[in-house]
Amino acid sequence: MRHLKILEYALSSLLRRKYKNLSLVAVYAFTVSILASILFLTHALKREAVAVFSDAPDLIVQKVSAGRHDLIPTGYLDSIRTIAGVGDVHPRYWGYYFDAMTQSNFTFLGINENLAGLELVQGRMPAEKGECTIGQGVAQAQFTGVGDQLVLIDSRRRSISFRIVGIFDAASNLLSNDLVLMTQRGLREFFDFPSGRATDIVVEVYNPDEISTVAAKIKKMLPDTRPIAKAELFRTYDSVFNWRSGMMLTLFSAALVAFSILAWDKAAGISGDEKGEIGILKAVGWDIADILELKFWEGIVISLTALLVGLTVAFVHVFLFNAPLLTPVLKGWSVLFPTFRLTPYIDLYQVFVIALLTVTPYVACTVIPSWKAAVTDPEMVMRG
Amino acid sequence: MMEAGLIQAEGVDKIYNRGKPDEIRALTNVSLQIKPGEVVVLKGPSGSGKTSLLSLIGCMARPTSGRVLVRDKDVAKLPERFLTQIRRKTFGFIFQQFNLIRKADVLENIALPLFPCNMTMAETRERAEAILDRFGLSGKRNRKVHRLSGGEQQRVAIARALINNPEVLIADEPTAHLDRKLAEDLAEILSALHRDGKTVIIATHDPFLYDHPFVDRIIVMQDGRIEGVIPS
Amino acid sequence: MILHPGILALIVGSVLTFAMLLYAAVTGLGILMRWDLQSSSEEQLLMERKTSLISTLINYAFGFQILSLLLFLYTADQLHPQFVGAMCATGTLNANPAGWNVLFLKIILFFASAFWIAVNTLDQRAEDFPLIRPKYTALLFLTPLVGLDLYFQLRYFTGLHPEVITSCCGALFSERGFAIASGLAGLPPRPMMILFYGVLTTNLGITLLCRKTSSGAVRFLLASISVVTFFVGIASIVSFVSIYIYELPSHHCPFDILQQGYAFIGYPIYLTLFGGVFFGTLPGLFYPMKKIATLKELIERSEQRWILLSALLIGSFTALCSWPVVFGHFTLQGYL
Amino acid sequence: MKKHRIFLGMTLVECLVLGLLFFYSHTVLETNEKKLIPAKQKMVKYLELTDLSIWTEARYTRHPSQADLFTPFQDFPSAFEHFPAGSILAPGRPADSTTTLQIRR
Repeated sequence: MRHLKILEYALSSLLRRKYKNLSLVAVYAFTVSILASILFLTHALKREAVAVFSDAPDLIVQKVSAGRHDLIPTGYLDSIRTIAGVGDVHPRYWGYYFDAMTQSNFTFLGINENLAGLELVQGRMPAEKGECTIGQGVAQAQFTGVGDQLVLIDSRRRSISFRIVGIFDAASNLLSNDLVLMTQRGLREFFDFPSGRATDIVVEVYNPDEISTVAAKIKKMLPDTRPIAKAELFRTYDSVFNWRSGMMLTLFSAALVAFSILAWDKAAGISGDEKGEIGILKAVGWDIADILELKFWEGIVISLTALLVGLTVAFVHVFLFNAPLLTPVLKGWSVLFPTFRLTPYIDLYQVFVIALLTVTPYVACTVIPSWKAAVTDPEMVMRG
Repeated sequence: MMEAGLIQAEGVDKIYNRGKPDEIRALTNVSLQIKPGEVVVLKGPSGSGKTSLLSLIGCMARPTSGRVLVRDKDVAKLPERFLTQIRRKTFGFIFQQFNLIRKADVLENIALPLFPCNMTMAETRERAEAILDRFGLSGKRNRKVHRLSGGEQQRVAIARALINNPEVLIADEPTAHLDRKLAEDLAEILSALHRDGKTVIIATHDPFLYDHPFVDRIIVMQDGRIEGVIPS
Repeated sequence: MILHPGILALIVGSVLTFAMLLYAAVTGLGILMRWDLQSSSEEQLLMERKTSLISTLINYAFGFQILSLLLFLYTADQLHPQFVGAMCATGTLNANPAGWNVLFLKIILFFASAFWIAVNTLDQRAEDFPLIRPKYTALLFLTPLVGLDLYFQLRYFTGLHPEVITSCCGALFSERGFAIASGLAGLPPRPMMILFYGVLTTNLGITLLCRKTSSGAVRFLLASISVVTFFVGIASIVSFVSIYIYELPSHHCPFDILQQGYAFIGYPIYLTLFGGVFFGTLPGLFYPMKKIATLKELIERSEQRWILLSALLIGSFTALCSWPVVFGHFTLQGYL
Repeated sequence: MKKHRIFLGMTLVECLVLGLLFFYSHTVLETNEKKLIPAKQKMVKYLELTDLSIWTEARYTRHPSQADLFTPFQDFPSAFEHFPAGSILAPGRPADSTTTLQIRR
C-alpha cells in the first residue's frame, strides 16, 4: 500500500514540473528509439539472412592466386568429385559490371538455360543468349521494363543489347536488387571468359556434418583453393550485423552519454523549490528510505515511459516506415540501394538489451543526487 | 509508568557546527518535563534557543549531549529512521512558515504525513476528507495551496499537523505571520485541542498567546538556558 | 572482441555497478574506522545517513546482478553461431577460459549479494546497528568480487576470437569429455536420480524439523543440506532432467532449457532451486546472531518465513524437475 | 489521488500497444514464413546466391561472405574506404583459417 501511495506522490511531484519532465522523457525516448531502431534493423537483417540462406550452396570453392580471387579451372571439378560424400559439383559463372551511365555496379549471374521460373519474378528466366532477367534496382536505374532492351558494353567495348524477359519482384529486393541474370553462355561470351575457367565451384555435400571435412580435403588436394562453407556464410552475416549494430551503438552511445549527463544534471541540480519540498516531507515524517523510494519511483516512471514510447517509435520507424532515418547510414555510397520491407523479427532479448542499455545509466545517474536530497536535515525546515 | 514521563529532557546541550569557526551554542544544560495534556509555552526573544529545544523535543534533531526521553524511551541515540517513526506517531508540527508544498493541492498537502504509512489509499483519503471537513476546507480540496489566503493556508497547516492524530502538537511561532483575527482563530483551535486532552507545546514571544487562559505553564528562555518557569 | 549489443550492455552495466560498489566500499571503510554510535557528532550522523545510500546502491547492484546473469547466458547463447562447433551457450563459454569464471562469479555474486541484503534488512530493523561492522567488512570483500567479475567479463569478451574452434556442447557434455561439466553428464542418470530424490527428501524433512524445534544444530544441518541440494540439483539438471526435457538422450546442455523452444521452463527450475537454497541457508547463517539481544526476536520472527519459503521453493523445484520424468513421452529405457 | 491508477493504466496501454505491434510482427512473420521466405529460399537454391544485395559499391561489401581480408585493398591501389559500409563492415574472415586449423588438429 505504502509503495502505491509513494508512487502517487511521485506522479504528482513529476506533474508539478511537467515541462521539465516531459522534455526529459522526450529526450530519453528519442535516445531509446535510436538505439532500438539500430537493434531492430540489424537483427531483422540478420534473421532474414539466416532464414533465406538456409538452402545456399553447402560449399563454394574459389581459386586464390597471388592472394587474389581468381577464375577457377574447371578441371578442378573432377578432382573434387573423387572425394567421398560429395554430391553434385558444378561451376558458377558470375561477375561484376560497372555501368558508367548510372554510375552503379551490377552483379551478373549466368544460369542454366533450362531453369524453371521462380515465384518472385514477373516474366520468365532467360532461356537463350540474348535474354536477361533483372532486379528491381537495375530496372529502375535504367528506366526499363519487361520487353525492353538492356544495352551493356562488353570487355571489347562493343555495345551488346539484351532483351529483358523478366523482372524480380520488389519483395525479393534484398536478394536480387542489383542482379542481371543471363544464360551461362551469354555471360561467358559477354565477359570473354577464357575457356576452361569458371568464377567458382559449388560443391554439394550429402552429410552436413561432413562439410568441414570435405573442405579440409579439398584444401589439401588443391592447395591454391579456398573453400567457403555454408556455416561460414552465416557466421559472416552474424558478425557483420553484430559488428554493425555494435559500431552504431558505440557511435550513438555518445547520445546515451549526453543523455546521462542531462539526467545527472537534472537530478543533481535540484532546485531550491525541490529541496524545500524534501525538507518538508522529512519534517512531516518521511524517512530517508521513503524519499529514496520517491526518487526511485520518479526514475521508474520516467524511464519506463520513455522506454515504452521509444520502443514503439522504433518499431513503427523500422518496420512500418522502413527506417528512413537509418538508411542513409546503412546505404553509404551504394547507388543501388534496395528498398526492402523488413520482416519484423523481434525477440525479447532485443527488448531486454535495450532496456538494460538505457535504464541502467539513468538509474545510476540519479541515485547519488537523490540521496543527497534525501539527507536534507529536517530541522532546516524549522529554521526556515 | 508515571504520568510525568511523556517528554523529558535531562541536561541537554545542543551545539551546532561543533569544532568549526561558526560554532553556535544553542542550548546549555536544559532540563524539563512535560506531562500529558499540558499546554506549555516556551517564551523568550529570538535566538534564545526556543526552536532548538522544540526540534529536540520533536525528534527532529539529536542533542549534542544529555538525554531526551519520549515516553521513557531515550531518543537521543536512536538511528534517524526510528526518530522519524516516533515523530510520525507522536508529534504534529505547525511551523512558523506554513511549510506547505505550494503547487500541490490542499488534499495532498494535508495527507502528506500519511503517504509513508501503511494504510490503504482509500483510508488515507477518508482521513484527509474528515479533517478537511473539520476545518471547513472541503470546498477547496482541489485548490492549489499557493492560491489560498493566509488564513486558509494556516488551517491547511494545522489540519496537516493533526491528521496523524498526534498526542503532542508542537507549534513554533504560530502567530508570527497572522493578523489578530487569525491569531484568535488559532487560539480557538488550540484550546479546543487542549480540551481534547492533547499536549501542546508552543514557542512564541507573542503576548496574545502566552497570556491566553489555556496555557498551563510558561517556560522562560534566555541565551539557551531556562531562566524560569511560571505556572499560571 | 565482438561488438555485440548484449556485450555492450553487460559491460556498461558492470562498470556502473562496480563504480557504485567502489563508492559504497570507500564509504564503508570510513564507517568501519570512525563508527561510534555513542557520538552525536555531525560526522556520525552523516555516516548513519550514508548507510541508507549504501543499502540503495547495493539493492540496485544486486538487481543488476540478477539481470546480468540472465543477460550473460542469453548473450553467450546468441553468439554461438560465431564459433565453429558451438551449438549453444556452452560452446561460447568454452571459446575462452574466462567464460566459465564469469558464470561462476556471477552465481557466487548472486548469493553473496542476496546474503548481504538479508543481513542489511535485519540490521536496519534493529535500533542499534548491531551488524554494522560485519556488514561493512563483508562489503569490502563483495566489491573486489564485482571488480573481478568485470575483469573476467572484459577478458572473456576481448578474448573471444570467432575463428577459434570450440568443442561443441555435444563433445563437452558427452561422456568422452574431460572438463568438470562433462563429468556431470557422465554421471549415470539412474543413480543420479536416486541421489537427487534422496537429497531432496532429506532437505524437506529437515525443513519440517526446523519448524518444530529451535535447535541450532538442525539449522546448521539445513544450511549444509541446502548447499548439497544446490550442487546435486545442478548436477541432476545436467545429468537427467535436461535429457527428459529435450527428449534427446545425449543433450545435456543446462542452458538450452532457458529458451523459448522449451517454454522457458529453465527459469522456474533455476529460480526455485536458487531461491530454495538461499532461504534454506538463512536460518543456519543467522543462528549465531541470535546472541545479539536486539536481533533475537527479529530473527525468530523471520526464520519461520524463511523455512516455509525454502520448503515451498524446494518442493516446487522437485515437482518441476519430476514433471517431464513422470509425464514426458521420453523414457530412458534402452539408453541406460 | 487516482494518478497512480492513470499511470498504471497508461503503462498497461503502452505495453498493450507494444504487444499488439509484436503480435502484428508475429503474424507478418508467419505469413512471410509461409509465403515469401520459401520463395526466397527457392531463389537462393536455384540461383545459388550467397549474399544479400545491400551494399553494391565494392566486392567486399556486395559479397561479404565471398571476400577475403585483402579484398578492400584490391579494388584500386589507393582505394577509398567505402564509407560507411566499408568502415563499419567487419571484413570477411579468411575462410580457410578454420580449415587449416582443422588440418593442424
